Amino acid sequence: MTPAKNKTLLRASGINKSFPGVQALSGVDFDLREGEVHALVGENGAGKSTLARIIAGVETADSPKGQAGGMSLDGQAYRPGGRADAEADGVRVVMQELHLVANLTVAENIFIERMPSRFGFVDYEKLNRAAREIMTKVGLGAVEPSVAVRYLGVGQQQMVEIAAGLSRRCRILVLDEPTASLTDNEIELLFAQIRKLKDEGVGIIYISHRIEEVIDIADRVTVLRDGKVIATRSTSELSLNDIIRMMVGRDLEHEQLRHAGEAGKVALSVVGLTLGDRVKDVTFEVRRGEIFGFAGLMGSGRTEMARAVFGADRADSGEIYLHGRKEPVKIRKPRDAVRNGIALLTEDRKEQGLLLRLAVRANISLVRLCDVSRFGWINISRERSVAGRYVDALSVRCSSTEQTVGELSGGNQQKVVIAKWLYRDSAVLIFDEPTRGIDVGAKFEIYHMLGELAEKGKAVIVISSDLKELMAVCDRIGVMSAGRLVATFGRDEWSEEKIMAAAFSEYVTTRPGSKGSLCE
Amino acid sequence: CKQREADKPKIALIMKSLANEFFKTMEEGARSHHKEHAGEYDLTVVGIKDEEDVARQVDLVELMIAQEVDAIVIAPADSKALVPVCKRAMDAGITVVNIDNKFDAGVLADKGAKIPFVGPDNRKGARLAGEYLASRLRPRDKVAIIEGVPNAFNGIQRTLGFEDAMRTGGMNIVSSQTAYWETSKANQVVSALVTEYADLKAVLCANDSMALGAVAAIKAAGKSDEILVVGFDNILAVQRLLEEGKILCTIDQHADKLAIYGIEYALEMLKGEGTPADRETPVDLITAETLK
Amino acid sequence: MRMIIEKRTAGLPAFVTDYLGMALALAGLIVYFGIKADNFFTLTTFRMIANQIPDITIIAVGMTFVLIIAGIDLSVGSVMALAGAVLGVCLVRFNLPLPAAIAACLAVGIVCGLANGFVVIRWRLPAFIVTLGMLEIARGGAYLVTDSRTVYIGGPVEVITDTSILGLSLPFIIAVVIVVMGQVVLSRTVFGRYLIAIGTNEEAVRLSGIDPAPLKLGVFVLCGFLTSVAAVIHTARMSSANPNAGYGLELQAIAAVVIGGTSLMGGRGSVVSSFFGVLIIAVLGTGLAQIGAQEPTKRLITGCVIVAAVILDHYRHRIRKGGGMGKN
Amino acid sequence: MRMIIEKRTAGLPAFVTDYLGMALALAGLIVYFGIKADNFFTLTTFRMIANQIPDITIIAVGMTFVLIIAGIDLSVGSVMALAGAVLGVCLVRFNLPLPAAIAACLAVGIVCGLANGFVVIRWRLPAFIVTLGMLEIARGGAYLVTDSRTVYIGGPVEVITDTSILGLSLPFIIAVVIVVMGQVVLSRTVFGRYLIAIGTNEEAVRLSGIDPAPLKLGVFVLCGFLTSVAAVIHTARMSSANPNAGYGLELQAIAAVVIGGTSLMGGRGSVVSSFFGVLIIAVLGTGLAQIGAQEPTKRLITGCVIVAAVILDHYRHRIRKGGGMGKN
Ligand SMILES: Nc1ncnc2c1ncn2[C@@H]1O[C@H](COP(=O)(O)OP(=O)(O)OP(=O)(O)O)[C@@H](O)[C@H]1O
Ligand SMILES: Nc1ncnc2c1ncn2[C@@H]1O[C@H](COP(=O)(O)OP(=O)(O)OP(=O)(O)O)[C@@H](O)[C@H]1O
Ligand SMILES: [Mg+2]
Ligand SMILES: [Mg+2]
Repeated sequence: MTPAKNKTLLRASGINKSFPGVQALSGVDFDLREGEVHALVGENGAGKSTLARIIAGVETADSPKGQAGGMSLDGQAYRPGGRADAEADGVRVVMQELHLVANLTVAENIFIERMPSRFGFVDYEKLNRAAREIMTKVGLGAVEPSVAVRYLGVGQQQMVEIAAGLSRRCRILVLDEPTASLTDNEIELLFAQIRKLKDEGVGIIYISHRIEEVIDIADRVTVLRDGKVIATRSTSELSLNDIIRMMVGRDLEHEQLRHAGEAGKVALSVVGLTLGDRVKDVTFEVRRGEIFGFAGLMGSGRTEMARAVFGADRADSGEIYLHGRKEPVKIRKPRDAVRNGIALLTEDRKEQGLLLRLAVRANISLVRLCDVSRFGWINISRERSVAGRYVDALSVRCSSTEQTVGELSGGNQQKVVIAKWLYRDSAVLIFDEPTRGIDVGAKFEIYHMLGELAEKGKAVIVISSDLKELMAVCDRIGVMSAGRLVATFGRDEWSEEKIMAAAFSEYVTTRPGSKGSLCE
Repeated sequence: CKQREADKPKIALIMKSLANEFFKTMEEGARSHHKEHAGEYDLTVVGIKDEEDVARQVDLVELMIAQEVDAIVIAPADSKALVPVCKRAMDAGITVVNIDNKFDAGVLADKGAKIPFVGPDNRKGARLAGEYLASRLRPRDKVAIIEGVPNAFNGIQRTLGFEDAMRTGGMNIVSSQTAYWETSKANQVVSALVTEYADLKAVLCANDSMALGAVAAIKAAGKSDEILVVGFDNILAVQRLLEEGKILCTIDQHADKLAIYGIEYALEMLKGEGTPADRETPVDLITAETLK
Repeated sequence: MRMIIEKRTAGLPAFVTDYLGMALALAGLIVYFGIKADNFFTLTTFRMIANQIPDITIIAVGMTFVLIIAGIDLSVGSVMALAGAVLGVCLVRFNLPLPAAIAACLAVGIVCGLANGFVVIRWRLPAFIVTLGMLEIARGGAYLVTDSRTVYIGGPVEVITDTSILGLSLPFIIAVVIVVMGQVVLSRTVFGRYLIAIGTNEEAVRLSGIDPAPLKLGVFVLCGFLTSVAAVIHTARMSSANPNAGYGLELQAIAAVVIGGTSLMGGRGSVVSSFFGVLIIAVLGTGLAQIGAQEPTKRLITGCVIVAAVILDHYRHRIRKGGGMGKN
Repeated sequence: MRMIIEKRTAGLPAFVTDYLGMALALAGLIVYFGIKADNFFTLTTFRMIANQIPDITIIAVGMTFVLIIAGIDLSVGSVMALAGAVLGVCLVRFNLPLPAAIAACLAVGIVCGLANGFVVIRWRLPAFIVTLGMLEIARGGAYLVTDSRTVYIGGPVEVITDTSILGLSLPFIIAVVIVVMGQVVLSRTVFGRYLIAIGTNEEAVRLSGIDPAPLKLGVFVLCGFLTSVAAVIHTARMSSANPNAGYGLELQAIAAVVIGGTSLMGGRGSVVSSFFGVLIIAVLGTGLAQIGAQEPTKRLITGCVIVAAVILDHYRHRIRKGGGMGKN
């Protein structure tokens, strides 16, 4: 499978990069061959994205004097001065963080730097046609190319990014966690595209925290830890556990994930929740000490449902009861939800979860400032120690609690969001894609943490696109399809097939071409 | 004023800033005159936001042409820019009378327009105030002039009048700066001048609003007894200051009468009496004594 | 905006809903003044308004572009005065022929725009403060050039306003052409789409390999250029160059553009809507003058209409989108 | 901002680097004018400046708060005039005692702030346009209340400026107290933290279960209130209430605040820096008047200094952070 005779496309040696307070990369050697998928794995903050950004010209490596660290492309020295330079050389990147222009259409975003035009006028017909073609390939066939990107969910936005990446002729394609919010269905489509590119001789750098996926698609794997290369091996020689061991530096105890919490009284009961045509008549209950999962295809309305429960969007109808009370609670704003002990960890951390320009400390304490203040005065040292406690507990990699959150790696940003809600200590916690962009080691920590929350008697709701993850941590799984909660499975009842069948059910019965349809 | 009698002439009074006390008084004068002579003419009073809004005043003249008024009495915000549009009004058969701020003679000649001017001689008024001040000073005393908006014709005339008087008196004009007719700008400038020239003896302001700012600045510097202030316009607010001696003198151009003169002149012209000739209106020196 | 969510508009065609709020507000004003004033609802009034608005319309177009990239230009009033002053001085003092004088005038606008854009981009400074600096500088320049006196020009420049085609004055035609071109550029050209993209998410644009700097510079230059075009027209209308011209014009232009629904946060806007904004303000001013409103009343009503217009716009959006999201 | 990235400052303590750019610019101006003017570098000059700045300082504090939540308040100048007018009329026409008149004056500021905030929040409108409407409305109100005439008050109100403690005038002390309190509130209290958070990412704040509406309303009310405090001081200083007072003050206040490094995009700002901004503008104005600069020169220099100050600030940030991010 690995044609060793293939010639080397890109070679990087002795790459260093430091940020104030962190050495993100030190002496990294890396090479990529023609027609190869080369995976980069490592814990959060290991330096994967940094390496990808340097290769793609978004960032420049440090060049300590006298040292010959550098990159070569086809044997020629390669020193991109910016992303445009790299692209001129045929190097493209799909970045971890979304970088779409919300007010432009899907088609315009895909072809942004080379919109077809005549005398400066955009040729929309040609543009939309070309866009539709590529969108169909990645599974976005149901979306209109002329819809503004801001109307898409995070998952769909990520697919637009991928489509943009795939749409260009290139020799090297870097994919930084492309599948973080995709479900299996879209992942398959993506892999089909990757295989096709491989056959065309394109070299692909693939970054992911889903190790099974890496074994599936990659020819070689390079493991990074603390900015250093631990090993570069052919995937055929490695097992999943080998990779994890190299990443984390120890064996992950594979003990039972199931928590010891006993499902107690009903904590949250949602009845007939409806929001436009995105959430239709959803009814369910979550008990104290229980982890309830939501599965479904992308755009099935899970996020919308959670937002409606939390009061982030005003539901059209439906009631919410807490702790078995007879009276429904009125939740009109997120404030009401938080006051009533409901927490929502949003799927879009950058836009909805974090204050990127502020310190880690300020982000964590935000939801419970009253706890670190007296008479309205913030006790900074107490705030620091509280933040420090959570930073340690979740092993957030940051130079101090004073570091600006925007400077953290994607996974560490996600941990900060989690830390914030843990600190709030609500009775009902809704996690929307909690492990998006989080490394395996940390994933397990989060699974444990979810279990601990349940053991403490909290009601936990987890929305995830990773079915295996849901099956590993949840007590029950509800499946949503086209806005409806179509089935609920207990631990002994579910199987991957049953859940997927349920997830597709509503789309099969609805008219093809309607919103959210998966035809094509 | 919905119905308009056929024989009643319609007169438009176009002023500068209605927010300015001077024009406010002028407007009130015109309105009370109209009330007494309601049978003789119809009156529309319009003005602009501030005196820099020349374009808006041109618009207003055009508006009045569109309204088909019989006569326009105008206090132009700019002595040159308003001439062409007034010429257009005359070409449309409208009688135009210029009050307060005299149109530029060169431009009138260029346009071949003869527009009578009814109003005071600002330069003469300023000279009057300056001479009264000079009688309280000694030669070579230091004085400062606070000008109006640069480019405002009457402001320039007043500055010239002050300068005339100060030169004749042999005073030393140490600084001449604009404060845009504004109280607080004048306050800042005079504060600075009082500090820079410790032996300053007098401040001549091109209007009373600025004089108020000057008085406040001098008071803050604790020099109320040393520095004399001269204003212009005789607005209501300075009367007590005149009595208290904080302002030495000001000039009354009889704003309330000014528009009336203009309107009466326009009515005369509409009746076809006399040829358009300029008519000078009085300017009076107001001091603590004259108030009594 | 319009072209982006076309697909999502239910019922009425996008064109109608887009300008509905504006058109309603405008119609309301016209009807009101038509009833209250004797001679408002006449051709003369409309011809007069058409005469008055070309300069501010052209400036509003430039301002729309600047606001779309999340910038702002507070210097338009002063730059107009400076450019007009140069025009006047060239004609009167140096006796240059009109085309040469106009060229000099336009050059002034372009240079001011270049300076604004350069400083904003080079040092990544907020356009607000940079153009506030330019406001002072250009005003000083205008005083310097004219020696603080109005320069009367007369005939040589009046040819511009006196030319008329099919009963419409040349300035009005120029203004309409600029509005139409502006709208087309914004919604149909690559340049226009990039500007919307920059206003929405500059970082994303940069990361797409498009350098925002020359595009942004282009917008500031465009705004400066259009301001100097407005200066030519304004000077022609006044037959003279006044160094105090355009005082406070910046806020007026921004008000018109924002009433038209362009976002101050960038990424959203329409030139045609800005034109509606200009019309609303012009009709309001003329109408209030015709009914002889007192200054305090005028101020009160103008303020209320500005706020009412944007509130109305809010509901128009609501109708179109059916609520939701909207980080203003 | 300051308190948050404290830890990242290498070498010099945060306090010094924070205000270094400002202090340098200020020192530069003082030295320049000290050389150029005979009596600039004297105690009298400084006492005079201390006398003049309390009103604008207090308004700048309010503006800093508004800008921090990514708002803006263009109505401060007019509201100051209206509040001052009410004070004057209460004292002179209704013969109310000073405390009652001051209470009425402050109430006006609070009501205007409430109105601004309510409209902005209720209809999610840009503060720019709403406060522009209020600018017109309040100015109209000021004309109405005073009948477009300056109201001379004299003695009854002069007690405020005449009171002095330890050689410092009461207004100056009030201003300094407000600056210090503002800075402390912003950097040390829950309220201040929420404001910074709202300016950084309002949606994230909302989704954290904090309702931004009352906080934002509070900021607009605070700004209105501080404006009316400034109105009392301004009126006392002028011994009279002028309906034209505060004309153009909004841009001046914003300039001061932005020169002080507060971001127009929200989330970043410091009250003390705004105070430095006020000082720079005041020193510049006084200095130029003392050397008797002509109007064109004044304008040119003011413009250049504004731009230079923000460019300097840019480099200060560079020194502190060693480059990086910064969406303008
Ligand atoms: N702009 C920046 N300023 C300061 N530190 C940075 C910056 N960008 C990255 N870092 C730091 O560099 C290190 C490596 O980050 P990088 O984003 O490469 O990690 P990653 O391996 O992609 O992690 P993840 O799996 O969480 O995405 C992290 O410790 C991060 O905090
Ligand atoms: N504000 C909006 N306006 C219109 N449609 C929307 C809006 N937000 C989401 N949608 C659409 O509603 C559907 C449900 O989206 P939602 O984000 O709830 O799904 P999800 O199951 O969480 O999937 P994802 O993985 O995309 O988050 C999608 O088709 C999405 O495009
Ligand atoms: Mg990463
Ligand atoms: Mg989702």
